[in-house]
Amino acid sequence: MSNLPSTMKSIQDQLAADFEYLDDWEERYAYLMDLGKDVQGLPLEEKTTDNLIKGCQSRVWLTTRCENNRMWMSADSEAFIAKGIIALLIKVFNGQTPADILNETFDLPDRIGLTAHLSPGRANGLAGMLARIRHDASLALATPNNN
Amino acid sequence: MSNLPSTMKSIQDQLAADFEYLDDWEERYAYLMDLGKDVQGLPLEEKTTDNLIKGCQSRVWLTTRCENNRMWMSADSEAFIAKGIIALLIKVFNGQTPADILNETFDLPDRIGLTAHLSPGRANGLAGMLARIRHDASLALATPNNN
Amino acid sequence: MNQSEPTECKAPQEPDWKAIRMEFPALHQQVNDSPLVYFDHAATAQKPRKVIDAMTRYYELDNANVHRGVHHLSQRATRAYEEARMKTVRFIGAENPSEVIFTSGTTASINLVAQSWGSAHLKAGDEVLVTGLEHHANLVPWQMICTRTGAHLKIVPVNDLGEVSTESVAQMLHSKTRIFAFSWISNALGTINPAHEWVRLAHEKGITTLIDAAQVVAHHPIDVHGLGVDFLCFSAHKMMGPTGVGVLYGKKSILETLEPMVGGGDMIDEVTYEKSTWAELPYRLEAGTPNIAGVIGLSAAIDFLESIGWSYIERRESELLQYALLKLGSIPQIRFIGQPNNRAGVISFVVDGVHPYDLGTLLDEQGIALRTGHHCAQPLMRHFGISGTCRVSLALYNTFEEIDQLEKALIRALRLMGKVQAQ
Amino acid sequence: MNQSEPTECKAPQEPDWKAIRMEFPALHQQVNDSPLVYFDHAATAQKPRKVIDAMTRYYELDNANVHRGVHHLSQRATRAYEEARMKTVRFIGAENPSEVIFTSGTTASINLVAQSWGSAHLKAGDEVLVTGLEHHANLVPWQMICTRTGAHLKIVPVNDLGEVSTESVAQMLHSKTRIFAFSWISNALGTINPAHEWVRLAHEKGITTLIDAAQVVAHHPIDVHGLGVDFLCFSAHKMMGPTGVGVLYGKKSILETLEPMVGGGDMIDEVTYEKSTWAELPYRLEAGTPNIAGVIGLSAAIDFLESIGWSYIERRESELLQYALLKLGSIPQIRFIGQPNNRAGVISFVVDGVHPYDLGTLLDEQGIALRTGHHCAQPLMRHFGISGTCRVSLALYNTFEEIDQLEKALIRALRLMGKVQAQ
Ligand SMILES: Cc1ncc(COP(=O)(O)O)c(C=O)c1O
Ligand SMILES: Cc1ncc(COP(=O)(O)O)c(C=O)c1O
Repeated sequence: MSNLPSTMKSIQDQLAADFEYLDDWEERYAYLMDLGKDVQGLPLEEKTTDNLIKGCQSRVWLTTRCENNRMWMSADSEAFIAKGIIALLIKVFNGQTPADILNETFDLPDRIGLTAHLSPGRANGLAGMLARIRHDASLALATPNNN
Repeated sequence: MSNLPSTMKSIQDQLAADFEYLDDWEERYAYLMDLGKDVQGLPLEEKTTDNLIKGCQSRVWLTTRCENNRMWMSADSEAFIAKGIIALLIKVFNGQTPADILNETFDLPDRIGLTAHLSPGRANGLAGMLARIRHDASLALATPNNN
Repeated sequence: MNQSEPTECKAPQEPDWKAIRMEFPALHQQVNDSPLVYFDHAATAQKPRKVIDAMTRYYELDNANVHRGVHHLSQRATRAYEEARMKTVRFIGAENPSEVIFTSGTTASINLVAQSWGSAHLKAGDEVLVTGLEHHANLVPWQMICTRTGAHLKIVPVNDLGEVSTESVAQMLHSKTRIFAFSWISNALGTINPAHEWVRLAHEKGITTLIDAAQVVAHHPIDVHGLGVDFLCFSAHKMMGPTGVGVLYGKKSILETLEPMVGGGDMIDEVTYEKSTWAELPYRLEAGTPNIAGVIGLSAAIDFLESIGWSYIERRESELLQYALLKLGSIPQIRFIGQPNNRAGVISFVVDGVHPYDLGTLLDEQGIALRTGHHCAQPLMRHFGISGTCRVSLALYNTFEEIDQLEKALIRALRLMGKVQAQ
Repeated sequence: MNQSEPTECKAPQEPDWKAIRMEFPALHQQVNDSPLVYFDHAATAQKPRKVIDAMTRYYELDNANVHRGVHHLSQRATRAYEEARMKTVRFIGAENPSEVIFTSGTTASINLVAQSWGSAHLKAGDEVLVTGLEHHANLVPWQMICTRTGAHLKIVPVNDLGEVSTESVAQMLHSKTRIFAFSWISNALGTINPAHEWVRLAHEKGITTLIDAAQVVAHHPIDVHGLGVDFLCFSAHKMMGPTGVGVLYGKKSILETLEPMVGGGDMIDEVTYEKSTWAELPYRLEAGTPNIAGVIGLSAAIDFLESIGWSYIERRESELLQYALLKLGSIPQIRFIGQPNNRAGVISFVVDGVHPYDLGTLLDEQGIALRTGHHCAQPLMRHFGISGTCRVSLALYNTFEEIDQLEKALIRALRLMGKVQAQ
C-alpha cells in the first residue's frame, strides 16, 4: 500500500523491539517518558476544550491535520506517561494516509506491557486519543480535497 | 397474679400440648382450621379500615374492648388459617388484664411449628395482630376508669 | 432405527436439564421434609453456581471502585464492569454502550424514564398509555409524573381472557398520547403481548414506547433493534442474576436528551459551585458507585443463558407450561385467572371459597413454593373481582415430576380444607 | 516485668491484625510481581470472607423475593432482610426500623433527601448550606434541587489546612438556611468535622441537618441518637460490605413527611387507576425488589466490624495514620494537601511538577494501589489550585511495613522521573 514512510505495522514492530531490550518496568517507563520529552506539544491557544480528549485523568489535547492525503498530529499532556504515549502514537500514525490509519490495529501498548492504559473506563485517555485520531481520519477521508 | 381465668402461660401450655398429640402437619392444620371455625367473626360494620390489621395477605379485622380491667377481643379473616390463629389469640388473651397481656410472651406459634407465621415482613398478620392487641392493652392501661 | 422410536430422538434432550438443574445449589434442599419445588420464578429466579462464583471471584480478587482509578484492581474492576455492559449491549441487540444504563432494577429503570423523559415531554392534557395488565412498577411511576405534569393516565382494557387486544391499543393511541408503556409479558397472568406490533403502531403515530421486559429476559431472546422500541427495562434477579441490578436500554438519540435525575460522582464532567456539566452517556445516568459485583453477576447470567440457548429454553418451558395447564386443568375446583392464547410460563388460579393464602401455606408445608396475592397488580385483580391468586411460574429447570407433585399437593390441601372428598 | 518493656504490653495486639488481615482474600495477591498494597479504602474497602460467604449462602439456600411470600424461602429471605434492618438500626443507634431505609448507596440516599425533602421544603430565596469539603454526591443533588426550586446553594469556606471552622458554620447558618448538609469526614483530605457541634448549632436555629457519613462507617462508631441529626447517609461498600447497597437514616417524624420519589411494588398500600396510597415506613421509600443479597452482606459487615470493636479499630488506624504522616512527611518533595488537626486515615499529597497520574501509575507498577485525581471534589481541588492529588487511605488491616513499602516506592518513582537524585 503506502511505501513511504514505513508501514505502521513495521513501526510498531520496531518500537516493540526497542522496548524488549529493556530489562524491567523502570527502564521501560524511563524510556517511554524520554520519548515523551521529545514531543513538541501544543501552543497555549490550541489547548482548547475542543481539542481536549475526554476521559483522561491527565488532560490531553490533540489536533490533527491532513495534507496531501497524509495525516499529521500534534498533542500535549500534563503528565509524563501520557506524553510518552503521545510520542508512540505520533511515531506510528504521523505521515500515514487516513485510509491506512483506519485499517490499522494499534496493539503496541499491549506488546510493551502498557495494557492497563488501553482499558475501558475513564482513568486514561489512550482510548480517547485513538478514537479522536480515527474520527479525524474518517473525516479527512470524506473530504474530497484531501484525497 | 391473676387467678381466674387461667394464666396465659398455662393456656399456651395446654394448647401446645393439644397440638403435640397430633401426628403431622396435616392434622395440626386441620385442628387449627377447626379452631378457626368456632371464631365468632365480626359484623360487616366492624370490618372497617381502622380495624384492618396492616400486613396481612389475607385481610384480618380485629377489635378489642376492656371491661373491669379485662380485655376482650373479636376478630375475623377471609382465610381459614388466619382464623385459626385468631382462635389461638382469643383463647390466650381474652379475659386477661392489660398489664398481664403486656407482660406475656406469646410463643405458642413457635411451639406448635407455626414459626413462619411470626416472621417479619408483610406476608401474614400475626405480628400485626399482636401489635394491635398490645397497643390496645397499653391504651386501656392508660385509661383510668378501666383499672 | 426408524422415526417411530422417539426415545432415540429425545435422548440428547434429557441429560440437558438434569445437568442444568445441578448447577443451581438452592434447588437441592428439603423444605418441611419435602424436596423443594420452586415455582416462584416470576418473583425471582434461582442462581446458577457460575453467577454466584463470578461475584465471589470479583470480591476475592478484583474488588475496587471503577473508573478513574489508575491501579490494577481498579482497572480490572473497570474492565469487567464495562465488558459486562458490552455483553448486555449484544445480549439485547442494542447498538452501542451508550444505550445501556445500569440501574438497581426494573423499578428504578422505569422511574428514571418516567421522571426524566416525563418532566421534559409531558404537559397538562397529554396522555400516557399503559395496559390493564401492568405491574405496579409500570403504573405508579406514571401516576406520579402525571400528577406532577397534569397529564392523564389512560389504560387499555383487559378482556376476560386476560388479554389486551391490538384493536384497543390502536384505538387508544392517538394524537394526545405521548408515550405507550407496556409489559411484554404479564407477571400476573403470563399473557404475552405482541410487542413488535404495538411498538410499530405507536411509532406510526410518533408516540414514544417503553417495554417492561422484566418477565421476558430469562425466557425469550430480546432484540431491541428489531423491536425498534425507545426504552426497555429489566432486572438481573429475574434472569438468574443477582439482586440490586437492572438495565435501562434507551435509544442513544433519546437518552442524550434526558436530564439526569440523580447527581453525584461519576456522572459529572465539570463541577463548580455555580454550575455543573454532565459526563457523556452512559455515565451521565449512573451517579455514584455502581453495583459493580452485581453487574458482574449479570454478565455471568447472560453467559449462562446463552450457553443453554434460547431454542432449548423456549421449547422446554413451553412443554412444561402445557403439561402444567393440563394437570391443573384436571382439578375441577381450580379456576384459571387469565386464559391468554399466547402465554409464557405463568399460571394464575383460584379455588372459589378458599383464600390463596391458605392454599399457599398448605402447599409450602409440602415443599412447594409458589406465590399468592395480588402480584403487584391490584387493579388487574380488581378487574377479575378477586383479591389475589395462586401463581405458578416456571423455569427451564423445573421438571414434569414437580408438576405432578404440585397436582398431588393441591389435592391434598383441598381435601384438608374440605374442598375434595377424602378418597 | 516493669512498664519499660513495651513488647509485653503490646503482645496481645499483634496477632489481632494478622488474623484479621487473613480474612480478606483480596489482600493476598501479587500485582505486577509485588504483593498488593491496598491504600484505596476511601474509594472502597476490601471484603472479609464472612461478608462474601453470607451472600453466597443466601444465594445457595435462601434466595427468594422478600415480603408477601408465604413460602419458606421467601420467609427466610424476608426474615434475613428485616433482621439486617434491625441490626443496622442498632449499629447506628437509631430507634426503630422505620428509620432505616435501604438504598443503592450514599449517592442515592442523599438524592432521595434532596429531591423528596427538598421539593417539600425549599422555595425561592431559601438557602441550602454545604461545606467546601463535599464529595460531588453531597453537592450536585443540592445544586439540582436548588435549580428547580430557586433556592440558593451556599458554601462554608475551607481554610488552607483543609478545615472548615465552626465560626464560619455558625455565621452561615441563619434565618434563610433550610438545611445544612455536610460530610462528617472528607474523603479527599481526611478532615474530621465536629459533627455533634454542627448539628447542635443548626438545630438551635431550627435548621434541618444531613450528615454524609460515607467515610465514617468503617472507622468510627455512629450514634444518630446522640448526634440528634435528622438524616444520615452511608454506603455498605466502604464498610467492607457489598456494592449496590446504602442506608438512609432519617428521624421517623421527618421520614413520615417525605413523599416517595420512586413508585412501584412493595411501596404501595392500595393502587387504583385513579390514585395510589403508600405503605408504611420503611417500605414506602423502598420501591421494587431490593438488593436482598446486598443487605445481607451489609449485615455481615456490621457483625464483622463489631466483632473487632471500635476501640481497636480507632487505635490501630490512628497509629497507622501517624506513621504514614511521618514517613511521607520525611520525603521533601511531597506536599500535603490539607493538614487538618483532626484527621481520619486519609492523606492527600502532590509532588510539584509531577502529575498525580504519573505517580499513581509508577506506584501501581510496584503493587501499590492508591487513588489519584480529584476524588469527586473538583471545587475543593480548585480551592487548592490543583487538578488532583495522590490519596492514601487506610484500613485497620494495613501494616506499618506497607507504609514503608509506599515510602520506598515513592522514592523510586520520583527518582525515575528525575525528581530525586539517584543514590
Ligand atoms: C464523602 C463521600 N460521600 C459520598 C460518596 C458517594 O458514595 P457512593 O459512591 O457509594 O454512593 C463517597 C464515596 O465516594 C464519599 O467518600
Ligand atoms: C412485569 C414486571 N415489571 C416490573 C417488575 C419490577 O421488577 P423489580 O422489582 O426487579 O424492580 C416486575 C417484578 O416483580 C415484573 O414482574
